[in-house]
Amino acid sequence: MVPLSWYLVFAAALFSIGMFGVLSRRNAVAILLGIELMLNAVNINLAAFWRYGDVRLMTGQVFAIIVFAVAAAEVAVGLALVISVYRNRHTVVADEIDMLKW
Amino acid sequence: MTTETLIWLIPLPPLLAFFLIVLFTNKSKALSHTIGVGAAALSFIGSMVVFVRALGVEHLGESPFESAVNWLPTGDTWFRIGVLIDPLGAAVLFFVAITILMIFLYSVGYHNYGQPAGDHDVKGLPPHGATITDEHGHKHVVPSVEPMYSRFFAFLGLFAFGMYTLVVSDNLLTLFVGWEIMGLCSYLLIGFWYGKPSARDAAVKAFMTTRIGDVFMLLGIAFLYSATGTLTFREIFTEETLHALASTPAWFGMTTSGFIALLLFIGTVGKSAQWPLHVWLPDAMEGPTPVSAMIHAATMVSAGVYAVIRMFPLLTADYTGHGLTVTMSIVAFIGAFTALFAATIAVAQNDIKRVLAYSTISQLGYMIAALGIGAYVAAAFHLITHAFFKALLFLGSGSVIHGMEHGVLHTGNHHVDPQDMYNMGGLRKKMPITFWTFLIGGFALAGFPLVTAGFWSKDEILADAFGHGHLAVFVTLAIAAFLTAFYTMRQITLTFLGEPRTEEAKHAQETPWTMTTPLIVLAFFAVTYGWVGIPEHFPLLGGLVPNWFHEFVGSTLAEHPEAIEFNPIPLLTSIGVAGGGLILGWLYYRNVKSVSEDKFQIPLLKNKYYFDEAYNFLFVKPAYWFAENIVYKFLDKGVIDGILHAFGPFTQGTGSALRNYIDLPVINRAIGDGSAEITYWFGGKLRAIQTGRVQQYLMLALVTFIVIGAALYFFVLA
Amino acid sequence: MTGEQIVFLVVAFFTLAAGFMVVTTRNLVHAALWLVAALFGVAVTYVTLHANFLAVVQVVVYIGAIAILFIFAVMLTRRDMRDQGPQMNKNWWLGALLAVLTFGGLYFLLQGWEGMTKTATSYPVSFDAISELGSALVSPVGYVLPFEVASVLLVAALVGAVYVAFNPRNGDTRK
Amino acid sequence: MSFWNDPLKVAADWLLGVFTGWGMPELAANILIGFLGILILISLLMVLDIGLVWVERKVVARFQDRIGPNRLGPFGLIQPFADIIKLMIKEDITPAGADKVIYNIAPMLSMMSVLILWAVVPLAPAILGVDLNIGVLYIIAAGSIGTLSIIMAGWASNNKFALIGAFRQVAVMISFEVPMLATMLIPTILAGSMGTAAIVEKQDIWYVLLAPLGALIFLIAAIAELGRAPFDLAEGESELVSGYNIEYSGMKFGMFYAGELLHAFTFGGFWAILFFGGYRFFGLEKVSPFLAIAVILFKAFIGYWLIMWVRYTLLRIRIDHMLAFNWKFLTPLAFTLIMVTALMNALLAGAPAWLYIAGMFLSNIVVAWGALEIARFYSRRERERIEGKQVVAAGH
Repeated sequence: MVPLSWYLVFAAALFSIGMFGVLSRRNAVAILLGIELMLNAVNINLAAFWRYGDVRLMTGQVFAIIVFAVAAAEVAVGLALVISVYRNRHTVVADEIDMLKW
Repeated sequence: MTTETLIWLIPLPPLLAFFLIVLFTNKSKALSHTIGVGAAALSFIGSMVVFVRALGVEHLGESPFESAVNWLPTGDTWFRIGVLIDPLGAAVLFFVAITILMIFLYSVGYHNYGQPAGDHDVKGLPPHGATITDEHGHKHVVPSVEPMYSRFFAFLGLFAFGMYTLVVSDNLLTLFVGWEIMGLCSYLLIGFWYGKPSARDAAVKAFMTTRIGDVFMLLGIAFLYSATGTLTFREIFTEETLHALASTPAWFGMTTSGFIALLLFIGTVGKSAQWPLHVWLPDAMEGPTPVSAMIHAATMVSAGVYAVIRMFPLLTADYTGHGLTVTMSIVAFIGAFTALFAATIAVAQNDIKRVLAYSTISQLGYMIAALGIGAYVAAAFHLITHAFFKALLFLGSGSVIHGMEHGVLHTGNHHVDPQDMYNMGGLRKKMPITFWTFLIGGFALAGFPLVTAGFWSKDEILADAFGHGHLAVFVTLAIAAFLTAFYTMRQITLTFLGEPRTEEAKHAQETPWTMTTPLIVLAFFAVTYGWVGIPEHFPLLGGLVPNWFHEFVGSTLAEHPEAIEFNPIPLLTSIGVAGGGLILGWLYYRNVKSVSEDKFQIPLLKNKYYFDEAYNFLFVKPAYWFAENIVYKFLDKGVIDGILHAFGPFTQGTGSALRNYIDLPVINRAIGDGSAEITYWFGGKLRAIQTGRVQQYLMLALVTFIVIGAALYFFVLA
Repeated sequence: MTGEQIVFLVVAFFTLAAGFMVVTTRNLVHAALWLVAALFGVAVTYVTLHANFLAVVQVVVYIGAIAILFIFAVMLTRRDMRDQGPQMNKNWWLGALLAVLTFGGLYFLLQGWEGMTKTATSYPVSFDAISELGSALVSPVGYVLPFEVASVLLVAALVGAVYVAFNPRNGDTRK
Repeated sequence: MSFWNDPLKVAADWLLGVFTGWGMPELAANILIGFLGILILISLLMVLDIGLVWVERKVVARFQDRIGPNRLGPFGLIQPFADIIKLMIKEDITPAGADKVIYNIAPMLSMMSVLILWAVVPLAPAILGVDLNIGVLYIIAAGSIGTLSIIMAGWASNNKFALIGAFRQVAVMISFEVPMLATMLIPTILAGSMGTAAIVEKQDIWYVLLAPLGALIFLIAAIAELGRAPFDLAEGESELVSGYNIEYSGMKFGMFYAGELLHAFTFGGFWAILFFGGYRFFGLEKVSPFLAIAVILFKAFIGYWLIMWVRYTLLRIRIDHMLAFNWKFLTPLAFTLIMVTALMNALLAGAPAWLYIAGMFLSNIVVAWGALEIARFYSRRERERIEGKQVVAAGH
């Protein structure tokens, strides 16, 4: 059998990879890609805890589904923002979108 | 629906109509009057249902319809308000409902609904007529619609609410609330045409004069509440309470009950325009002619009398049957005096409405006098019959004026006063319905024997006065009755009989159905209502119809008043003065062709005994002087302004000291600028980390998070 | 090492590799496609956890909608796709350090947790997870409120996305 | 237990005996047998696919008043094989500037997305790839892989026409997935399960009788999903010169083409499964699995033929009209229909069968009628807005 720790470590690794993407990529769309990876890592954890706890308690799956909904909403709004910014500033490089500096 | 619930609901439709019209339907005339008349009709139906149910209850006096709710917490107990319909209330509700509905209906026609808007009518002035061109190209001037039509119905609705509240309330406080609402409406309606200075003055005069009475009434209510701890009628009118009140002496040789009754009575003096507070009522005729006048004749001023009738047990609490008490003497005196006094003035007035106004004062005096001598049922009876025929007369006079205005518009001569009786004459052919109904009303007022309601009620008062031995009152009232018949016949003769004295009178026209219908309805009651109260021992007629009114209204009192013995002297007197007055009036004024031929134009009477002038000199002028010299020049300018002017330099000195020595150096320099400079310095140093790049922010946040997390873990958890 | 473990290791390795490609590939379309691969890996992980519904929804929502949306967005902003400059910002080493630190911290914390080595109980044979999930989502004693909140969130996001991305210059042709 | 009654089991047992006889462990043998089954199913499908090419060409010819392939073999039956040989020996071109890996993966994914659908097609009572209890969702999931393949093909070709075609196709597919999923939920509600096998098992009454409108919406959405006329905007020969597969040639194009045909046939099959009783036909399926397979293939062919009929009869619709039609008409209608169906299903639970059927059928008709009335009202208003109010000329 696969122990729970494998899933957790796997999810933590995926989360860290996604975080690296979020922190390091210049392209705003790529940053959103990283966020998706992080959300998936969370979902793996939720599903794993559901499976390794009492399978009759559906909390893990329910929360995973709500994370799906949140992810969909986040992507829709995020990409709309990226496109809107691109239309006005002709760039999607996160470093160049720095109008809010001092 | 239980009768009690229905009673609660009766006053509400007009109030609702008021708010609906004011808030929403002000723009639409048709909608406004539909709502107004509809509300009045709803209340009318409710009242009639209550009345009919009240008739069906035996011993209604002992177990009336009543219902009360807690209203104000007063320490451990509650002040309760509620509704009460006993026989008196039912009888009053009957005539109030009818007359109010009639007012509403009549107003539709009186304000020329359906006519075009005036050529140069403005809000606040009566309509001046509109020019229309017919299909032949001829121009006509026709009556124009009232510019503030909707507002009028709103006011009437509020008035009706006040009146119904007063009638159905079971305690003095809500009665007083209704009373004051009507006072406000009276003010608003007298000043309805606020563009006219005379109307403005009359409104203020009416409001101020009645306010005097109301203050005393409020005092009486307060005294009563402190003495008994309740304002509910049926709790006051218990044997013990009344006895306790009657046996406690107060000031001026009066008992507590008598003193309270006197205070409450002063309220009535103001509301019912009794001498010496009668001066506002004739001026109130400045309002829209028949309608507000009718409020000031049939319903609202009757409310004053109603209040006294209501408080009758209190008034007579210390009355043993032998010799009037001080309070009752005052009441009787004022009533009788007013009856005679107003009647004499009425003889010399030429304005058709003013004659009726003084006649109203006189008739109200009749009722007050009757109450003063303890004739409870007679007063109530006369109250109701008077309401019917006086409403009829006022509406009739409004109809006459309306017809005359038609003539004025026709000739275009606006200098002719359509209210002056010497400009009329011969109108019976032009306005037959108005004439016949006015004749019925006039005869009822004069007390034309046997057929009119006024005869029976007036006769009962006279019989009571004579029967109980109050001869002075009896004689005074008899003379007043003679004068009443005389000036009534004078009015009828001058207005309707003979030949038209002016061009305008020739072109007068009958008024529309909305105005004549109320006349006919009221004329019916002006004749028939008398028959419900024919004394049982009356020759021939007595016993034909049972004396229902006496039985029914009399049962309101705990002690059932006995019908007095029949005596031919008051009857003959009554017939004599009525007939004599009528015949003399006709004989004399038949031949009078103009004002100069009228021998009764005595300056003293013409000028109402100079009461206005006297009040002006005694109260108004001193008040102006006091306001100008004492309050304004001395108190306001000298004392208060002086203090204020002293404040200025003082404050300025203090202020500049504070500014120079505290504000500028300490607060401004050190605290204000100092904190800003410190913030600025820090900002300059710290802004380097505000790069505007989200990823750097996130990195910073994560670094902080990891550092703090690690520190917490190692130092706290481990 | 059992078959399940081998399958898991293969899938996990594949997923992590795909994830790594997502964050390092220069070409953004490739990155998005690698994301699809990684998401597939996650879907397979769900299957190994007996969460079939989640797996299929993962494919429908993530691959069918979100990944496609990403590819759209990349193509709509394609001027930067040809950007030949560096794909990483100047602080990428700090990001990498932080990622490693995070992973290390998480691993460290997980090591200290006693539930870590827990093994799964055998999956009940006749257990219908989907109808359980369905009733949990709409039952008043279950999660109907979070479910409704999520749907409201989705509607709000939909409206917001349309509003933000709406181009007023050539958008409304009805005028 | 004979081959006639349960062929899969008999074959599997025999193979297991053979393999273990060779000394294989049982687990490995089972896995091998599973792979063999998949291989056989796919091979059969491919053969069927070749047949479909012939069917399609013949049918379109008849619709267009032509004869169609008739030279090679009887009725031109050899023609598709000749086509395949031609495609296979054609030069395999990968355009310069194309993204080679993605360009080559795309046609495979396209074919794959169709083939994996057959995992949940119940061919006969016990003959089913895998009885997923979320079969209906699985269909959508497989469809999204098809979407992915198209956008990969369009983008990797490095061609503007291809990219535009892919964009259009993806927009359409994502949009029409919504009403499709919604109508798929109707059989789910009626059967109480998402599994395809369970839906067929429960279908004592064909669901087309209970949800005729649902069946219609599903068919429309399926045609859009397939990208066939009148919704073939991705190809649009006249505007986009074949759309996303413009750069493909040889067998790569052949895979797209075969995938499309098989996809259409597959959706004909799903239509039959969801609304026409699948393999059930008056008890025939109980006689023999082979008869059941024949029944479902027959039904699938009927659906396929209907799709072809629509394709070769109707004109292409403009993209904005099509998306507006989906979002403003089909999607709300589908959602309304779900709610009405669920409500009626709950209300009529326990009612006699005839009342149940009549109630469901009538509620569908009412919903359809109402939707058409609303659509007519808006279209009339739109027409008046554009053309001005038309005054009906009085007769002279």
